[in-house]
Amino acid sequence: MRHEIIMSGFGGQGVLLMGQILTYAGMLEEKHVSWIPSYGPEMRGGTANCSVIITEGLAGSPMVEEPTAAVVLNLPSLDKFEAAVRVNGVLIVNSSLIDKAVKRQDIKVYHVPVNDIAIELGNLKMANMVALGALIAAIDAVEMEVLFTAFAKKFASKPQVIEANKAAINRGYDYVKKSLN
Amino acid sequence: MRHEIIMSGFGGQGVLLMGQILTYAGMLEEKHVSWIPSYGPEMRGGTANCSVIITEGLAGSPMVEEPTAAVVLNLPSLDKFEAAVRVNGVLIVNSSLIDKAVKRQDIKVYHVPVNDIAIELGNLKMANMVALGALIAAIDAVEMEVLFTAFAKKFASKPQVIEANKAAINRGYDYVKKSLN
Amino acid sequence: MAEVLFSRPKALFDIPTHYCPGCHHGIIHRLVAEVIDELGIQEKTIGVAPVGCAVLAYDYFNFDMLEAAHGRAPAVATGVKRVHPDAAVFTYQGDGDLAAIGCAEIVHAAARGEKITTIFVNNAIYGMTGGQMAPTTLVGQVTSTSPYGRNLETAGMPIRVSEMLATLDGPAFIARVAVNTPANMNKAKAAIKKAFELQLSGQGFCLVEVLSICPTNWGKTPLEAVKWLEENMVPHYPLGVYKDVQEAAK
Amino acid sequence: MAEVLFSRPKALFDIPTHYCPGCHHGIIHRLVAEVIDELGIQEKTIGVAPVGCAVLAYDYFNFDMLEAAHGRAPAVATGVKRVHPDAAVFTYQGDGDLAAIGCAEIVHAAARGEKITTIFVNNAIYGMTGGQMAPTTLVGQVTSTSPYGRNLETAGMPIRVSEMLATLDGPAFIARVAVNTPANMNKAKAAIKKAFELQLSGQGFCLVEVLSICPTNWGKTPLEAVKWLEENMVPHYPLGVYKDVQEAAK
Amino acid sequence: MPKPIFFQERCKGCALCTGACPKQLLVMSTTFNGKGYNFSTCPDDSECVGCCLCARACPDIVIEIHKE
Amino acid sequence: MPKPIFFQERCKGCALCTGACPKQLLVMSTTFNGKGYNFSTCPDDSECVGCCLCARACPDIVIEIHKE
Amino acid sequence: MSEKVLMKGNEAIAEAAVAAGCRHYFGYPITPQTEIPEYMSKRMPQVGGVFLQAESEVAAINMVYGAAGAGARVMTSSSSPGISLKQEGISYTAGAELPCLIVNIMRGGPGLGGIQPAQSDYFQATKGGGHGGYRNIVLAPNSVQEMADLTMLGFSLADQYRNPVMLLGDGVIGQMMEPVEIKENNTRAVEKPWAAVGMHGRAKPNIINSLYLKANELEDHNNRLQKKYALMRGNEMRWEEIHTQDAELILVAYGITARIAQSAIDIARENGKKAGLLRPISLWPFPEPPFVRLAKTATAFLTLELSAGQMIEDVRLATRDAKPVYFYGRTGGMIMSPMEIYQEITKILDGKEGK
Amino acid sequence: MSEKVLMKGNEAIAEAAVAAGCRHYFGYPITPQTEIPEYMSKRMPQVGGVFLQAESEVAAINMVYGAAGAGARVMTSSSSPGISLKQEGISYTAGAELPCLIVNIMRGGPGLGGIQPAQSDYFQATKGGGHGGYRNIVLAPNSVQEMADLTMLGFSLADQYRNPVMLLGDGVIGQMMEPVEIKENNTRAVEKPWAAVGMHGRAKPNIINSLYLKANELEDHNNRLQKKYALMRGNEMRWEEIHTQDAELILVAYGITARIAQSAIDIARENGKKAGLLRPISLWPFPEPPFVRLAKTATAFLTLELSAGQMIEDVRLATRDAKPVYFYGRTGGMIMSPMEIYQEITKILDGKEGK
Ligand SMILES: Cc1ncc(C[n+]2csc(CCOP(=O)(O)OP(=O)(O)O)c2C)c(N)n1
Ligand SMILES: Cc1ncc(C[n+]2csc(CCOP(=O)(O)OP(=O)(O)O)c2C)c(N)n1
Ligand code: SF4
Ligand code: SF4
Ligand code: SF4
Ligand code: SF4
Ligand code: SF4
Ligand code: SF4
Ligand SMILES: [Mg+2]
Ligand SMILES: [Mg+2]
Repeated sequence: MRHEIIMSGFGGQGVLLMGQILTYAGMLEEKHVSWIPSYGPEMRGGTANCSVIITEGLAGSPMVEEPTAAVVLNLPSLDKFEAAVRVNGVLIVNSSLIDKAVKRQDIKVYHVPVNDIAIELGNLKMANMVALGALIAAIDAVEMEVLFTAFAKKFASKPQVIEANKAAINRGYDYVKKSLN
Repeated sequence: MRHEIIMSGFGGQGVLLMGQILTYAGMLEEKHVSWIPSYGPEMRGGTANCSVIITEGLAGSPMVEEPTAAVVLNLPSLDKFEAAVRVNGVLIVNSSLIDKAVKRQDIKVYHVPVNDIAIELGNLKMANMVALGALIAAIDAVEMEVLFTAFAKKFASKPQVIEANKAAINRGYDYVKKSLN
Repeated sequence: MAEVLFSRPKALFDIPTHYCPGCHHGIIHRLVAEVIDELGIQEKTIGVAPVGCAVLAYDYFNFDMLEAAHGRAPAVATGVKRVHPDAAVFTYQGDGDLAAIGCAEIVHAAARGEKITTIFVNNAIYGMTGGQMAPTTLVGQVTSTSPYGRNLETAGMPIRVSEMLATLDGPAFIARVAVNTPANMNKAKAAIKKAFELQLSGQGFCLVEVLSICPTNWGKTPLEAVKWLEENMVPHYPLGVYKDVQEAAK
Repeated sequence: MAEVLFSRPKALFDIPTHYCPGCHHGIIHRLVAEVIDELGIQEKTIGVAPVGCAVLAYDYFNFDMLEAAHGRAPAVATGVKRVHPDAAVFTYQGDGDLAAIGCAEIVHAAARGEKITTIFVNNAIYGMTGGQMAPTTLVGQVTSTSPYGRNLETAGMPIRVSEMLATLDGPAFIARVAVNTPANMNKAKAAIKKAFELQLSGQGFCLVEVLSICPTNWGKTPLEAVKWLEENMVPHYPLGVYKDVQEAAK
Repeated sequence: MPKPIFFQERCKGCALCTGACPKQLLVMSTTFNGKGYNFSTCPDDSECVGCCLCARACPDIVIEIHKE
Repeated sequence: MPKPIFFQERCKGCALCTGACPKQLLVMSTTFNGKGYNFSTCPDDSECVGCCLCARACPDIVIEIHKE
Repeated sequence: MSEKVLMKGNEAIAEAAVAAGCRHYFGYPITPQTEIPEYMSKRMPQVGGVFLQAESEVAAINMVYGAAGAGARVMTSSSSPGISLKQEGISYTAGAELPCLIVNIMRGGPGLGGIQPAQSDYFQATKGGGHGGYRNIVLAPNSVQEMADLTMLGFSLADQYRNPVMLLGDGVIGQMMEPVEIKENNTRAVEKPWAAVGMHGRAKPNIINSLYLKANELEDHNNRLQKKYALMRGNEMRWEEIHTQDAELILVAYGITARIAQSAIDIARENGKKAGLLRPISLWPFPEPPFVRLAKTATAFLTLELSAGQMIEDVRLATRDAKPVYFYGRTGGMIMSPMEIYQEITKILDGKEGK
Repeated sequence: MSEKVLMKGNEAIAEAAVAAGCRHYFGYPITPQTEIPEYMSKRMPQVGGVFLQAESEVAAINMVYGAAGAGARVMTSSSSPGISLKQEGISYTAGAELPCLIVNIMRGGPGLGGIQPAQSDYFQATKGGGHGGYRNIVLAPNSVQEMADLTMLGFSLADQYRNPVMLLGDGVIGQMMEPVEIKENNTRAVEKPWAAVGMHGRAKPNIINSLYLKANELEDHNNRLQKKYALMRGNEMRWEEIHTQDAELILVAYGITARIAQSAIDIARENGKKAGLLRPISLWPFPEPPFVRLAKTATAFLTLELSAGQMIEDVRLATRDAKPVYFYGRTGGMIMSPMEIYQEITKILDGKEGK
């Protein structure tokens, strides 16, 4: 399966990092991966997003136009990417900040209150990891264990943050898995 | 006849002006004319020279490689251009400054003490005009009257210098014509 | 009916800006616009925008503008002013734009006594490109290209532009101001006003350096940033008038 | 055997220069070479030639040199010095080269406190290209691009480079000298020596501005030119030391 | 009575105005505006003296000061 | 006795040296050197004090000062 | 002003610009074009215009940008290294669609090179030495008269298309004197309602700009530019042909090289060799039609340049490589003589030269 | 350092440069390449190298000139407008034959343009945006791995030929992250006896210079340069071919466009359409041999660029116009999708498109 994922949110919500960790995990699984951010002044105060590709086949173009999955952490992101998601694709919606209804019927939508979960876990900054866990639950792009390894490698210099974030990833994962039942 | 003339001397000897006046005269006679200077740092303290073309035919290239006539006002100029003059061509040598013998046998050489003549006329600066007169005597490229007109036009703003220079041109002309007898 | 004690100046369009929360660029824009309103010169003002965070200034100001190449606003403004000697021509430039790449252009516009006004926004950093070191970055200040803090040995001391330009004969007015307090804002506005007035009366080149915050790239909240400006920038960049031909004439 | 009281310094090749009769470039070359001889640093000197009449300096100096693009000698020298921190690196630049096109490069080399020495030959004109106006041309001075005399209104006042750069923190030594009299020549040489010494002891950027004549483009004999320099240039460009960290430290 | 009028959707939540009010009347909201920012509010404008300092401190011209 | 030694072919005839000699010993030639310049000469060097000022004034290092 | 006068090519440019109503000149001295700023420094004050010696070529082109954006007819001039410095500014001027005249009187390179004539900036001028894929009209005079005439034409085309126009000369034509008639101003007067002149009652500000942060808007802008360039290609190809009709060998040369080639063709014809000259006058747009036509009748082409070979690529593209295209070039300020060219002609026509 | 890491293309360039022994970086920030100076500002102090943020791109390239002339392995990087500003300096560096690496991570233009990816500086890079007719080797990576590998290669080639090498990337490859292995330094160590390092006992000074005032000497210098360029043409052409052997249509693309083209070819092959990819890796020297060969077997070429069409000229020249060469391009930061390309392929192979 070729995963083409877009992650999008406010500048400070950590979507770029979230994408990088997923990409890192894909690399550890020896898949072909790429990550590319949107860049430029629109980042300033506006939205930030990145595209991640994880595939066993040809690397090809790193650009994602019709994502197989999208994570939208705020309203402008939903507005921007809802229509783009591929038929039968996945959309993770941050229901803590977005109360607008999703119109698409031909995709799988998961409403996850990632901010609330993160605050519950004691740190709003981990909302992105909650969302990442939720995404993995929905698309199984990488193994959870590998994801943790990726996170740990990325934060090798800050081991103290690892456990909490692992918990956040797990909480997001569980939230979606539960809703799948 | 296509006249291809080189005039050469020290920076301050006025060879560029001399060439311009000849070119101007050619223009007044409705011939095709061009004038082109050597330029660059070698002018500084070194030699200056210019190439003049006067022709009834095609203007063509303004560059002169094998002059039909050359005027050399100092020794480096003689060294530089003696060999270039076309067979049967004309060489005017400023004998006031050059006592080296000319080696070429296949060209017409006129030794004219242009500095001395100019000093005699009261102004060393007119040496170039003496040389110009000498050249015209040797090659008949333009009418003397037209040459005077050209000079007068060029110095329209300084009418007081015209007569003296006319005299200088005439002296150079006569000097060569006399030697032709 | 309600009397309006404070509202947007005419010379600024009523649209949101792209500036980060708290960024002083917005305040400085407003002060310029207020001065243009008060002088009644909107119709004959021609602005030159820089490359920097204020690159879109032409979207906000309601008068004719040109977008200059990075650092070249003074040259562009010179071209404009020589065509329209009666226009009020000004450049709006950041510290990277003016003091780094555009150093020659500002020095020479000042030296020529070019009759233009320059609003020089010194925020000690390259805002637009994401927080690199500027010629005005303070020693020890961490930026994305001085990750260990600006190093005196390898990068030298920050340039004091106003002091440097004040040694030239061309400038009519040079002042350094800040917009961190109401009192300073008043002084800033007065300086900007003078910098336009002296241009229009043909006295020469006028520059107002405005110390400004970049909360985003300083990694601070706007209120923290204002404090940092007061405690760190003002000591190195003393506020004041560095040149004033009018005062000198008195 | 004859004792030789005065002869050519080792650091200068024994060949004729292309400079015009009387041009001070020749004297300034010699002073630089004498200083290099006296400091015994010929082997570790790397010079940077400008674009200007001194463009061929590398033909005359007997040590390694680079020919820089017009105005960029300070940037080139910076590149060299950062590779060879122990070398004696200097630029030799004219007023067009340094004060016009190379304005940003000299200001920033100075501001960075780049450990190089700059010999700045101010002859108030573009010599090499045949006598155009320089940033240092005096008001009223006739040149081939100021045929009616430099116009204060349109071209501004000449820039005093030493004064301007002295406002920066990076320079260790800045002096303006002339070579018009034996006494001034001594001072000039002393300044050049100091400008090398302070570079070598790592104090920072050092610049010596040498007022110089251009008889050819000034349209004067060398002796007239020297007089013109004394009567016209020196008053606008006062000789003296503008910065000296050593003195300041005392 | 003078009072501040907020163009709430323009507010970027920088809080510069709160620091500027001599009467300390301004408070940041805990909810977000459409842009996602906490916005400035004046829960009780009865003590407003119409000094306009809040408005002048605002980089985004969010505040107008009106006087009835 | 000190005396100036001229490298005559290098002289450009600028006359700066003539102005520099405190004893006014130097005189420009009326003839030309190979480059076409009048060159500097010291017709009588007996009064030369070996101050080297002429040599230092010369942009072209035409003059050496020797002392027997 | 319609009498012939003897002028340097550089002076002819300057005087023609004055005649064309150009009242703003910004430049920086550099050999071999310094006569242009020098002339302008004399003339502009006489006609109430502005001569400004900028602190650098970079400043000069940006002053041009400002003055053009403010609605003036404006020019700058330089030579090779100085033109390199202007590349960013030229790209901005093209991007903001500002009319102006940029003169390059080429000298030898690369680097500081020398100051003698060359034609080695052809690529830079015609392909865009600056970034971003813009186009300038490039005109190549081959006489002092054309220096004047193409200057006037240049101002007209610049205004007509709102585009920079480059006059690409060489040191020879810049420095040489020939009789020239400075014609009366024959340029069109063009309204510039887009210029930044102050609003003066206009409802909306005029903005001079080349920034389009949104990719789709920048693409739209580029598409508009490309449409304009297609229009120029359709309308503004210019060339001259001499003895091409029966020619076996077509010499291709511009500027001074074309003059020399003409002399060489004279020699060739005298010797019974059928050579002709196709002289591109507009180097961009490159005049393709005559190449297409002559590729049918001629047996070969010989491109002559004072460079190591640049225009030859356009010759090959224009002829679609239908016939062999030979090359002869000199560099560094060396100039070929008619005889040298004649020898090349002989080699080719006598079949001694492989392609 | 031989484990794979996830890096941005820009970072891979920087880290590969460090691995290659580059200890001098001079640059100026500009999107989308600012990660390079930022990375260098962190790394250089760690390895005892020099990171210097210059006052401008002009200063940066001249610092490179100085450091290269002084014998260092040195680099600079910028993006389109900044590279335009470096043109004079690049010409000097080429003229003085100084080895250095110049990185251009292209963005949309002309003028200020935008900051999104583009490939519209192809002409500037390959034909010489500067004056005087020099040549740089131009390498075009299409992955983060190649960003690293071609950086190392670039330093080797620069030293080997004493010539500037340009790494020409685009915003996508600069900004994207992929796994990359920074190889151990595989560059050759080259003696630089010509460098200006101080004489230290050497008998004659070393002079770094591009000035030759005498035309014949400048021509000699140019002839030497041209000989060197011919050598590079002979030795340094690089390209990659994918599915070209049986291909009817040859897609020609470099950099990110080649990646997208590869995806399009996958789609085409799935749909039974025989498309292949010829990817030039060295843009100069342009790899002519495969074009000559494939012009015999394929029926047409399709050039794909993020520009209005620049490399297409080299494709036509390399194929000698033997087969139709089609073009598809996007500009201004817009990026074509594999589907868009596939549609072009279809149009051509189904014969719906005139050339
Ligand atoms: C020639 C060129 N070089 C570099 C850039 C990239 N650039 C854009 S803005 C900027 C610096 C902006 O900093 P500053 O002038 O201080 O303005 P601020 O954003 O801080 O207001 C730079 C380097 C560019 N656009 N053009
Ligand atoms: C980029 C560039 N612009 C212009 C020139 C032409 N040029 C050569 S020297 C010079 C000025 C020299 O004047 P200055 O620096 O004062 O030195 P001087 O000759 O007076 O000693 C100029 C403008 C050039 N070579 N390169
Ligand atoms: S980056 Fe800094 S200067 Fe730019 S808008 Fe944001 S706060 Fe203001
Ligand atoms: S032109 Fe002037 S500066 Fe140049 S060598 Fe001659 S006198 Fe000296
Ligand atoms: S106007 Fe003055 S008192 Fe009223 S809210 Fe604003 S700052 Fe406070
Ligand atoms: S200053 Fe303006 S933008 Fe900032 S919080 Fe107050 S009202 Fe909002
Ligand atoms: S050494 Fe002194 S005294 Fe002797 S000639 Fe020279 S200047 Fe005169
Ligand atoms: S100073 Fe030197 S060059 Fe000048 S006249 Fe005297 S000896 Fe000759
Ligand atoms: Mg800034
Ligand atoms: Mg000078």
